[in-house]
Parts: sequence; structure tokens; C-alpha cells
Amino acid sequence: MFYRLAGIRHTRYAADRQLWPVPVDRAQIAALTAFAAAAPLLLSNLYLGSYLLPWIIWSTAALGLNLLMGWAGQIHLGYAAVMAIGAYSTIHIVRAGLPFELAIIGGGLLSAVIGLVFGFAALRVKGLYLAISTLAMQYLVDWIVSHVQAISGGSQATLQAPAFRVLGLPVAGDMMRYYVALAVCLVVTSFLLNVGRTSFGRALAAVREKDFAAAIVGVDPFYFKLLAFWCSSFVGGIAGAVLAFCYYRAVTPEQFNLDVSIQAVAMVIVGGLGSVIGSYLGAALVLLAPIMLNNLVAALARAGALPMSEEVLSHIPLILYGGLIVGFLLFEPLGLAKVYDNLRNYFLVWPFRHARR
Amino acid sequence: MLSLGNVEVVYDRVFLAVKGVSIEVSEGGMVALLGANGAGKSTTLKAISGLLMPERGEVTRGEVRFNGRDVAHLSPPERVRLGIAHVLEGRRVFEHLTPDENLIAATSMHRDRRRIAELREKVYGYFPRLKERLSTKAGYLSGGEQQMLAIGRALMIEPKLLMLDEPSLGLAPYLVDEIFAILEQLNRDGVGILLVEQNAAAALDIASDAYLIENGRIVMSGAAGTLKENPDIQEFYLGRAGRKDYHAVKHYRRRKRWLA
Amino acid sequence: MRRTLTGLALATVLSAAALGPAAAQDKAPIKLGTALDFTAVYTFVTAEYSQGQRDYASLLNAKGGIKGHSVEIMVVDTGNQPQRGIEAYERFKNEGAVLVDFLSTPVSRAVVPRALADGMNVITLFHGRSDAADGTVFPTIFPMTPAYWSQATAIVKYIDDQEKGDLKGKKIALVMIDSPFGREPLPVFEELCKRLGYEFSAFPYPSPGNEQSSAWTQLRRFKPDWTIIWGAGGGQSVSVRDAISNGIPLDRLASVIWLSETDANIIGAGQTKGILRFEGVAYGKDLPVIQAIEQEVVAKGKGAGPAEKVGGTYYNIGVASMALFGEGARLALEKEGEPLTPAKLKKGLESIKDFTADGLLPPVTITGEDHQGGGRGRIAAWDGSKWVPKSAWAPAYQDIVWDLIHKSAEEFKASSK
Amino acid sequence: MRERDLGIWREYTWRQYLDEVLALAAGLEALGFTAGEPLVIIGDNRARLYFAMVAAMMLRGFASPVYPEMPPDELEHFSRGGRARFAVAEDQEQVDKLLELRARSGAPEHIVYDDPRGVAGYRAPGLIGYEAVAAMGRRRLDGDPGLAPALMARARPEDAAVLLHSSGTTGQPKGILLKHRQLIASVGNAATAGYFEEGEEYVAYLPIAWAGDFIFSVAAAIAMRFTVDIPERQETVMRNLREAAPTLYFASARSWDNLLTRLQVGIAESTPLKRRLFDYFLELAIDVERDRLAGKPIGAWRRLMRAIGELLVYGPTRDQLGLSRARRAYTAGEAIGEDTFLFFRALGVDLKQFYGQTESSALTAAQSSDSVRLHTVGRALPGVEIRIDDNGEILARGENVFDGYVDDPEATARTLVDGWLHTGDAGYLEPDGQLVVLGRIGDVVHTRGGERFIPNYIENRIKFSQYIRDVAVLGAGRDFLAAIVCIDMEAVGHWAQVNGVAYSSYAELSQKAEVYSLVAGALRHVNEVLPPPLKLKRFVNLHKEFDPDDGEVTRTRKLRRNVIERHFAQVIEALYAGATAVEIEAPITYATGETGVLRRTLSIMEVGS
Repeated sequence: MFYRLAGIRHTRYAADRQLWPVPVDRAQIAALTAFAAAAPLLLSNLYLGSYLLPWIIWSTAALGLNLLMGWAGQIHLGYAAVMAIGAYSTIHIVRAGLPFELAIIGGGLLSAVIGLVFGFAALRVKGLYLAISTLAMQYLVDWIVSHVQAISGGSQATLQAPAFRVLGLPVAGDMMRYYVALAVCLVVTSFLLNVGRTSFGRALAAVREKDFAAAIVGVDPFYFKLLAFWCSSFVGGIAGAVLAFCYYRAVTPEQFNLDVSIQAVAMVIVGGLGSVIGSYLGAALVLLAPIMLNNLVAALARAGALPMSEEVLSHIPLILYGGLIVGFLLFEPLGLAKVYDNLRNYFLVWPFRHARR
Repeated sequence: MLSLGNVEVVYDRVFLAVKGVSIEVSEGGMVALLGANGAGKSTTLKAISGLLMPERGEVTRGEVRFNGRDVAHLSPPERVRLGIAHVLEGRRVFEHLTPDENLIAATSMHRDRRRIAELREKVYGYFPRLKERLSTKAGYLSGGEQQMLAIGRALMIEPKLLMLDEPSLGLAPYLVDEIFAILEQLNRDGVGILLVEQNAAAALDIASDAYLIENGRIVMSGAAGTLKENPDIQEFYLGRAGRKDYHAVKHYRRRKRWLA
Repeated sequence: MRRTLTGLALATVLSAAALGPAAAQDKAPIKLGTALDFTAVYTFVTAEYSQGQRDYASLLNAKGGIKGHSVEIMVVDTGNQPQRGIEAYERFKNEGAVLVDFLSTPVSRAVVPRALADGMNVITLFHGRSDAADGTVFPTIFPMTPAYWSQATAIVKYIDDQEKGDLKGKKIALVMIDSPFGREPLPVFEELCKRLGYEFSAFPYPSPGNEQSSAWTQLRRFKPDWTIIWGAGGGQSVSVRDAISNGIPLDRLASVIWLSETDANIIGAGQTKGILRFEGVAYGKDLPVIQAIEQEVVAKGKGAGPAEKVGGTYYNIGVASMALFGEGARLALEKEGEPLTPAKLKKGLESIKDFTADGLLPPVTITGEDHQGGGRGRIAAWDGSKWVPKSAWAPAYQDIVWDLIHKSAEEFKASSK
Repeated sequence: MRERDLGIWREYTWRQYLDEVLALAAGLEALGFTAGEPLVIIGDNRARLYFAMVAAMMLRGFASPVYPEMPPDELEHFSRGGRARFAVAEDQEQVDKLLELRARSGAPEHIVYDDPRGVAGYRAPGLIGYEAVAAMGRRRLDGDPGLAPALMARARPEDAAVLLHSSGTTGQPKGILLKHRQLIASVGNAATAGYFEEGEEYVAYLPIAWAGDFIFSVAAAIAMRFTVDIPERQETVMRNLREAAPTLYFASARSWDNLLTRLQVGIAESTPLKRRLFDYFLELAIDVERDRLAGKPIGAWRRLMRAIGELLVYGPTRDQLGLSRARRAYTAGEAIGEDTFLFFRALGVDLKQFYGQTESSALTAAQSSDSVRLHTVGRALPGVEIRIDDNGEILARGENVFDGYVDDPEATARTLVDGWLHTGDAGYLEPDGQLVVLGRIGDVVHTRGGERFIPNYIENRIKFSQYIRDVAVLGAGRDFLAAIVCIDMEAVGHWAQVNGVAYSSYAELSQKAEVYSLVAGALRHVNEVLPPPLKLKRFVNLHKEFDPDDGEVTRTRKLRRNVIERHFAQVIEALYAGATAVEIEAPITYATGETGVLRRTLSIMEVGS
């Protein structure tokens, strides 16, 4: 109903591959970007700081992981460790006196390099073995961070994110932090949006579909898997740094433990492998649904609708949340991106049922 | 035995693959389903065997009856138990098992070990070549042998209806002859066969009836002999075998009317 | 007799709350936010703790509130996830809370930078950053009770007392969870080691502590005279069980504060007789405040949880947290006037002097510098059915503790620059 | 001009258009093409074929476009009895046909082909690729700077521009030579009346041999600077139409009918919510439109609902059809069904009818936006005079009327009297000047009982049913009326699917008893408005559609009654003999051009009441 496709045509093959040929999609993206840019004016600090901000940061992280899982078809159970490396190293670099812009790149690079080392070791193996290898990375990094006080910040194992400036402006207050996170998120998003259109993206897809078939068409699977690990870890490191500087403002090892890795994987799977919008939706569901369900149940309880003890009450959102995830995956195994896609298709063919052949 | 009534299949909720397909296979009949690439042949077979699910397909209308029973809502294993065997396109044998293990793998529904042994012998009777390669891993068999194994594996469930998807794909002509001869033999032994083929000439030779599917719709049906004589079929599917050489392949844009 | 006792108890509570029933309810309620972990890691303590907090608030409200203000506790589950804690924190802030409580080390740590920036009061009873005791560096963080470093010194002090002040040549072993929480007391033990001359060795077991046998096997070879266990939740009962099977005498086994009657009962109330633990809040129902709650809240069916939990270790800690808050709020309203703001509450809390909540707490005195409240604690032993105090409320080696606090607080100050 | 080729739209600017035409013209001239000569053009709509048409005109010759599916026999007639020396063919198929023609008649000497696939290896003399001709022309142009302006200045208004053909419902199509002067007058008349605007976007998909396509894609396109979009293939027209989203859309009445059928089938199989919304809002819109055309007031509530419908239904549907930008939509050729007409108008497509013949450069009368009435085709265009003669025949006069049939002075004398074109259509003028067309004069026939009727009129009524694609009404000189029906595969197929009728081909479906009842119902519906002596009594469902290849309809899909009567003589006998079934042997032409005979048994049924 909203999608008007008439008059969309391409006079060059290049134009045929443009990102959003459909005007409604373009308008949607423009509206979303405009909303994101104006969010600090539109939303209260509560929603900006506790919902939107973590959401875009986690979406950034999920995008990075999705590059590896969705595009290149590899699994990674130690993504939180990658983020931890980025977060800690960026903080230490800033403390050493370098500007934030350089530090975050440095953090990303360090994550990428360490991620690559693990990638090397891990990519000798496939599937479940790879899952276990990356899990080992998670444990190893956890252990190092929490045992080396020089990294973790002394006996309290907490490291404050130092005050920092971006482009000469001091970043203080939710609004500035939000814009920094948004900028990073937009850069990563546009990178991923374009991955599918480049030879890099197609090589990754080839490796994902069948790595030996990829080899036969001249795509070195090992090289591209490593490249995927590298890029994904770089994005993860940067997301970790943004998480530390713009959201937590302090890092502790618990913020990057195995649970967090699992959450990141859940975001990607629930959102939809290989989908940009899926990464956003997945991050939203995994990150925000528990909070919202919690508030919903709490509101119901306050209204007297749920006469039960606090302990039972606090488990209801968990049950709902679990049900929600299982429900979504049963309903649509390809994730929220596919749900969105179905919805989009429903309107694309409006008022018909089927796409014309 | 098998009767499809106005089956409509939709993939991914919006992509209409086949529409209003009605097919009959009589007890012990041999029916060919012809059509170009992407016409909906494999989709039709999958609608019968129930394999649409993994590809996000769905029978949205019509009925699939097997021996009078509506099987459209049964799971693939349940349909196999009723005697519907589907030999997939591209010979999906279990590559890391030997031919023998491949055959046994298809007998999980049998309890009777003696019966299994008998069946195995019967399959080897049809395909003596397999017996020669008994202990090789199936992945190392030649394409033709793999195809035979795939058919043999389907036979292990003692099908009443055997559906084959492009059994001649990528095989040498003499192997095609061999396999088709076996299919004829099977048919004489009472197995109903629904054959999907691009090799229309070979299929029309052994089938008794044929359907022609185009753009997801049946456009022509009738006795195999009649179809074979139809000039349109000859033009589009039989390539006027023998009358034109390859130098004379024409780049015509032809409207297909399918008059019969 | 009993009647007069409760009457007396009520009188004290009421005086503490300084209320006139007539004035109640027409003033704006005082809001507190407690974002606790009911569902993930801290499940062993949270339910009872929160029950104690809410029962005490009910008691206050039943008696007319704090200077006419009723108390409203907002309770939210965080699942021990920092991002949910932050969301809850921001929400509480919006709702006008004057104080927040998380009862979770990772969540508290994640919120501390915000709370400091916002001037919001955070209470961290018996947990959280030990260095937060330095009120000059952490102006709005209030442990108000002995944090881990003080708990460690209290345990060593008790051992020293038992050994008649002579620890030279004695072996003390620490079996702790291998996490920042488990490693936190290490500097204290090492510092005291230098001073008292005992031999010290630490035996970490991996988180979450379901499997500790290798630590205990090594410990047996060390042949300690005293053993200290440092863990929380499920790991504690595993520790005690392993200690028993390795032949460690329980009257020479002391635990950090997180060992409760629940753990003792899991292993077997009789089998665990004699085991020692640090205690910062009195145990049991035989306390005027708890009696008052039984009468005014539980008996009237307004209890926030199962009645049998009333008077338990963690329940009483919950009560103590609210009693301290109530005292601070009362002082703030008296000295600073209406309405109660976070800043005024901070001043009120820092004015608490020798407050015991009628024997529930050791005398607590909080100042602008000392947010730990004096660091008094005691050691109690399990007699098979209840915890029995083995020593008097007293501070221990606070010089060492404060050295560490200052040092760590300095680091913190430097790091946020 | 844009041509869709291999998935993208290749654009030609006017400058490139001119360059292409100049090069081709120069090349053709080098091959010996001279003034006054026909250039046979055979194929689907392709940019190069249009270039060739214009190039022929530039050389003062004329284009003679031919239907691509035309067999060699007909082709011979269309290429002026095989006297055309030059031909441009789209692909191998057409080249083969032309070579066959040449073997028979010696002409054409020069065959220019566009698509070299399969042809490149041919060694026939005079066969040359389009590119080679254009290259030859470019060399000439490069060598002689004065050639281009000379070529551009060469053509004269009195020169013949294009040779088109009448549809030939009764006999051989007659050649109609139109001159630049007439074409320009015709387009100019329409433009003056506001039927075209400069810079319209138009999709060229009609057969190039039809006057309609030439007028729109070439004459009007050049005169009014249209952007012409050429679809990839006939099968992709609908999809490409949506991509192009033309501002000006012209289709035959049948195409609109087909479009409506497709829409209805699409909606019928849509989800319940979408279907209900569509049905509700469309009914509303049709009501509104009907009242509007009748001049009744439209209340505020209906206006509001119409606006909501625009958002929910009409807009998206137009978008699906590619008509969202179509400011002008036309139909002509034959009367459009009232339902179809209302439907599209209700949908927000400003559909209008115009009336004209090839002989009058297609444009004689047309409806204007402000006075559309259902039963008229509008007023005469400016510059055109219309009057009705004593026999009730419509006569037209104007600059746009042709000068006479080619090689047929007899027919010319009958058709052109004192400058008045005798259209052969019966009709009358309303008091306000609106023209009402009743049908072909020659179509008026009588039953044995003397009852006068026009089969075409009844047929059009019957075809309003979405289930019936074609129908031939019989009854001249008979006791009662009967019908030969061709069902609509798509609509009936869907109906069968919903109603659980299994079928596997057109032939099988057409003979199902359920389908017979369905058709009988549709016929009964028509019978309700027919006077008793003219009620349809019996009918037969044909096993195939009428097809131009079999000669039953013209290329523009008009019935050729004499052919139908010959082909289905047995059926007709059986219909009137009261049989319930008939065995027939009908001649058939396969796609290969081979002919054969099909044996079939068809049921015959009473329409009933």
C-alpha cells in the first residue's frame, strides 16, 4: 500500500544495484536518520540514555558480529571478549594521552589483530569446533582482563572512562555521547549496507554458501574468512569502546563476560543472519524487550493485576521474554529481518497476494 | 492412486510457484511431467512428497490425495510410510556411507531384519552395478551409480509411487538408457512412477501419459504418444530430433499455444 | 514483660521516625529505587533482603511515615545486567528517587559514575567498592556498613583474639572465588600478614564455584590453622561441604558475610555446627525492630514475603538498610527542612551518629569522610539452629583499611580525569 | 526514447535518435533505396525498427510495418505483392520468412536485420546487418558534411509516410497509404483538443503494424516530443509498463478487458482483508463515478471515503498496473465494455475513448475530460467534420483523411465520396454533437424470423463476463441465436481452482460440465436484456481460443466471421441441429507454421433460463 514502484527503472546496470530503489524505502531511511539526528530534542533523557543509546551501540556491535556470522557464515562465541579488548585498549590509550579519535581506531585495530590471531587458530576448524575455539577466546580474554590489574584497573577491577573530546569538543552529557555513538553506528551501518554490493561481500557470500565452490571460482576461502574475522573484530572493538565511553562510562570484566557474547549471538540470530535491519531489530529485542517487559509487568503489578510476590513477579518477564524469542523463531526461523521482509512483501504486492511473475 | 487437484504452491508467502495443477497417476501407471527449467516440476513433486517446508513453500490450495486419502497435511516421513518415494534431483546420496549403508539407512521404519535383507537383494537385482561397489563410499561412486543408488534407496521403502526428479541429469546417454530401462522394469513390477524430465524424448518413450507444465500451470496433457506427435511439443521439447542439425538451431521468439 | 518490651520497641522506632500519625499521608511520599537481581546471580540474597526493606517501609508507613512523608520503594529486577540497572537508575531518577540500591557489584559499578555525576545517593551495604567508604572521593556512595576490606580485618582480628594475640607461625588459608570480588581482600590479608606474622596462602577456585575440589586438595597440603572462605551464593555451600570432607574443623572456618542459615540448612543444620562468619547486622527475631514488624506488618497480613523469613540474616540486612535510610532522612528533614532532596539526604546520612536501630546494628556513625559508618562488625557461630555472636561489635585494624581506601580512591580519582 | 534491453533501459537522446536515423538513411540510400519506395519492417517493437521507419521517411520512401507473427503468405500481401525491394527484419525468424518470400517472389532484394543471432552465418545475397548499414551511412555522413542537412530537408508533406492496412475482417486487408500531411493534421487536431501534451511518456508495445502504434510511437512521438519506452519483450510488457510508468497510455478495448480480468483474478486470490478492502472501495468508487458521469452530486462522506480509498486501494492498484502517472489513458478500435470503462475510471485512471479508422489517421472523434458519457465516443476533433448520411453511416472529412486505398480504385471510390470518408460504421450524433457508434453497417443481420440484430453488439455484452474471452454470436438466417464461446483461461482457471474442479489444459477445462454451467450463467445474464426472439438458446465452449494464426480473428483480434463459419461448420450445424455433442475436425496452425487438423468432441448446451 505504501510502496509505489511504478516508474522505477534503471538506465545503467550500476543503477540497478542501488541500495534503495524504492522511494518509500528511501523516505523511510531518511525519516529514521532524521529522527536519529533529532532524537536528543525529541526524547527525554531517560529514553535517550537508557534505550536509544544502548540500542544503537548494541546494533553496531551486532552488525559487526553479523558480518562474520551472517555474511561469512562463521560462528563466534567470544564476541564480548573482542569488545572488551576494544574497550580496555581504547581507555588505556586515551589515558596515555592520545586523542579519542586515534584511540578508538587503535582499540579497533588491537581487537582486529587479536581477533585475527584467534581467527587463524580457529579457522583451521569449522562449525562446532569453531564455536568451541571462539569460546576459548572468551575465557582467555576474561581471565587476562580480570587477573591483570594493569588492564582491569586495580583491586576494584573497575576502570573509569576518562573524560574525552571528539573533534575538539568535550564529550559530556547524554546528548554528546549519543551523537558520538550515532556517528559510529552510521559509519558501520553504511559499511555493512555496502558490503553486499562489493566484491568483498560477494566473496564472503560465496565462502558462506560453499567454501570449496568459492575456491574453485578463485575466492580464497581462508583469506576471506580471515578478512571477515578482521573486519568483524575491528567493528566489535570499536563498539566495545563506544559502549565503555558513551554508555557505561566505566568498564568492569562482568560487562564483557560470556553472557554478553551469547546475547550478541542471540541478537544476530533473532534479528536475522546477514541482515542490516535484522541486526537493529535483534539488538532491540534482546536488549530492550527484557526491560520493557519488566516495566510492563511492574506496571500491571502496581495496578494490582498481578497479586504475587516480588520474586515470582520478577520471573514473569523472563518467561515472557523467553517465550517471545522462541515464538519469533518458531514463527519465522529466519529472524526478525524476515518478519520485516514478510511485512514489506505484504504491502509491496498490495492489493494482491502474490508477486507478479 | 495419486491425484492432485488444483494444487497451488506459494513460496515465502508471496511467490506463486504453481497454480491449479491437477495430475493423476493411476495404480502402476507411468506418468511423465515435462516442462522447462523453473516451470514448477520439482515444486509439484515436493508438494506431493511434502518437502516444501525446508524451502519455505506451502500448499495454499488444492488437495493431494494418495489412494483416496488427503495427504497434504502429513509430514514427509508419514507420506513415505504410505508408499510415496521421492528421488531428489542431483542424487542426494549419503556420501560418507557405503551403498549398503545407504540402503539400510532407508529402512528405519522396518523392524523385520529378514525383510530388509530381501529388499536389499531385490535392489541389487535391479542394480547389479551397485553390488560391485558395495563397500566403496557412496561419494566416490560415479554419477550414474549414485543415481542408481538414489533410486535403490527409494526402493527400500517399497514404494507404491516412485517419483523421480531429473534422473537423467548429467548422465551419459547409455547410462540414461540403462536407468530408463530399469524404470520400465520397475513399472512392469507394479510400481507407479511419476517422472520429471527435461529429456522429454526419453521420458515420452517410456511413459504412458504425460503432462506439460509451463509457468506453474499445466498447459497440456494426454497420452504420451499423442503428445509426442504434437508439433508444438516437437518444436519446443523434442528439438525435432534428427531433422535439424545444431547449426540450424534457430533464434526464434515463439509464442507457445499448446494446442491439443 | 513481653508486652512492655514490644511497647518499648515501638516507642523507639516511632521516635526514630519522629512522627505524628495525624500528619501522615498528606505530604509527598519519599521515593526510593531498588533495582535488584531477583533472577540471575544474587538470587540467594535478594528476595529476603528486599522483603526486609519493604516490611520496614511498611512499618514506617503504618506509623505515619518519616515526618509525615510516607516511604515508597520502587522495586525492579535487573537480572544482574548493567544495562538494565542503568535503565532502572535513569527511571528512578526521573521518578524523583532520593536514593537507589542495586545490591549487585557489577550493576553498582556501572551506575557509580552516573550517580556521582548526578549527585544521587547509592547505598551498597556490605558489598560494592570498598574504597567508596571515602566520602570525599565518593560523595554519594554509602556503604554505611563494613565493606569487604573491613570484613577481612574483622575476621583476622577474631582469629588473633582466639590465638591470644600470637599469630606468629600460624597458617591462615583463604579459599576464594577467582573473580574481582574474591581477590578484593587479598591486599588486606597480605598487609596484616606483615603486621601479625602469620603464614598466608590463597586458594582460588574458578567462578561460579560449583567445582572447588582442587583448591581444597591443595589447601589440605598447606595444613592451615584457620581457613577463611570468600564467596557468595551456591559456591559457599560447596566450600563448606568440601571443607568438611577435607577434615577442616568448622570452628576454625570463617566466612565472609555471605553465609546464611539457608546455606547451613542446605548442607545440614547439624553438620555445620560451629562454623563462623562475619556479621554486620544482628540475626534473629529477638530484636525490637523485628518484633515491631511482626506485630504491625506481618501479623496484619501486610508482609512482603513469607513470614518464616522474617528475622533471617539477609532479611535483617534489608531492614537495617532501611533503618539507616530512615534515620538519615529524618535527620535531613530536621536539619535541612522540606522537601527531601538527594543532596539533603546525603547530609542527613552523614549526620547519623551512633545509630543502632535498637540493637540491630553496631553503633553506626557516618561522616562526610567516612561513609563506612565506623567499620564495626563481629563474628558469629552457627549453633545448629541459629547464629550466636562470638565477639562484640568492634572495628578492627581500620588503619590498614583506610590506607587501602585512600590509595584506591586516589587511583579512582586519577582515572576519571 | 528508451528501450529495455537485457534488464536495463537504454536511453537515446533526440540527438542520438537523429544520428541513428541519419546513419541508417544514408546507409539505405547507399544500398539503393529511393524515394517513393516501401520499406517493409517486420518484428516486435524495437528502437531500431522505429529508426528504420523514420529513415525511410527521410528518404521520401515510406515504412510498411508488418505484424511479426504473420506467416509468409500474408506477408506477401503486406509487402505489396512482394514488390518491396527493401525490408528490415528484427531477428532470424523474420529473416527466414523474408528469404522464403524472396524465393517465391524475388523480393525483397535487401534484407536488413537487427539481431544477428543465428543470422550472422547466413550467406544470402543482399542480407546485411543493421550495424553494417548504419556504419556505411556514417562513413557517408562523415565524408560529406552537407549530406545530413540535405537528408533532413528532403521529405515533403505530400510524401507518403507509412503504409498501413485495414484489419480485413471480411477479406484481404487493404493497403492504406498515409502522408505526412495527414498524419501531422491528425496529431495536430488531437493536440489542439488537448489529447496530447508535449513531452508525454508513452510505452510502445502495440503491434507496429497497427495504426495506433504508428500514430503514437512515431507520428505523435516526434511531433510532440514524447519519450517512448519500449518493453523488453511482449511477455514482459506488464512488468516493463510498471517500470516505465507512462503518462500517456493507449490500449485496445480488449487489453483493458484483459487487464480487468487479471486484476479481478488477482484480487480474488488475495488475502481476505485486502480483498474486502478492494471490493468495498471499488464498489464505492464505481458508484461515485457513475453518479459523476450522470451529473449527480457527490456528498462529502463519499468524497472522504473516495480519498481514503485512493490511499488504500486505487493508488496502490494503479501503481501495480504502472498507471500511477498516466494522466491520459485511451482506448479505441472497438467499443469498450461499460463495466470495464467504469472500473478503470473509478480506479482513478482518466480513461477516455476515441474513435477513428486507419483511413482517417486513427483520430476522428474523442471524448474530452469534462464530458465523458458512457455510450458516446465524444465529439469530432477540431479540424474534423462528421455527419451521418441517410443510411445512418458515419462520414468524416478533414485534413487527416487518406487519399485512397493502394491499388484498389474500386474500394477507394466506395469509401471516399466528395472528400467524405465512409467509415462503414452505423451511428448517430447526439444533440450536443457527441457521436454514438452502433457498429459496422454490414454487421446488421437478420434471423430467419426477420429479427434485426448486430452480433458484435451482443458479443461485447457477453464479453463483459470475466470468464469469457471471446465469443461469436451466430444466428443470421437461422431460427435462433447461438454462441461459440472461448473461455478466459486465467479467470475460469482460478474459478475452477476455488471450486475444486480439476483440469489440466485449456481444452479439458473448457469441456467441464461445471464450466458449461458457469458460461451458461453468464449468457443468461445477457439474455435478460435481450428481446425474446434474440435470446441466446444454445452454445458451445471451444477447445481453443480464436487465433489470428488460424485466421479466426484479425491481428487486431476482430472476429472474421466467414473464417469462423468455415472452420467450425460442423459445430454450427450441430448447434442448430439440436445435438448435445459434436465431433469436430478443426484446422490448426502450429507455431512452426505447420498446419494440422485437431479432432475433438465438444459438448453443446442449452443456455436455459
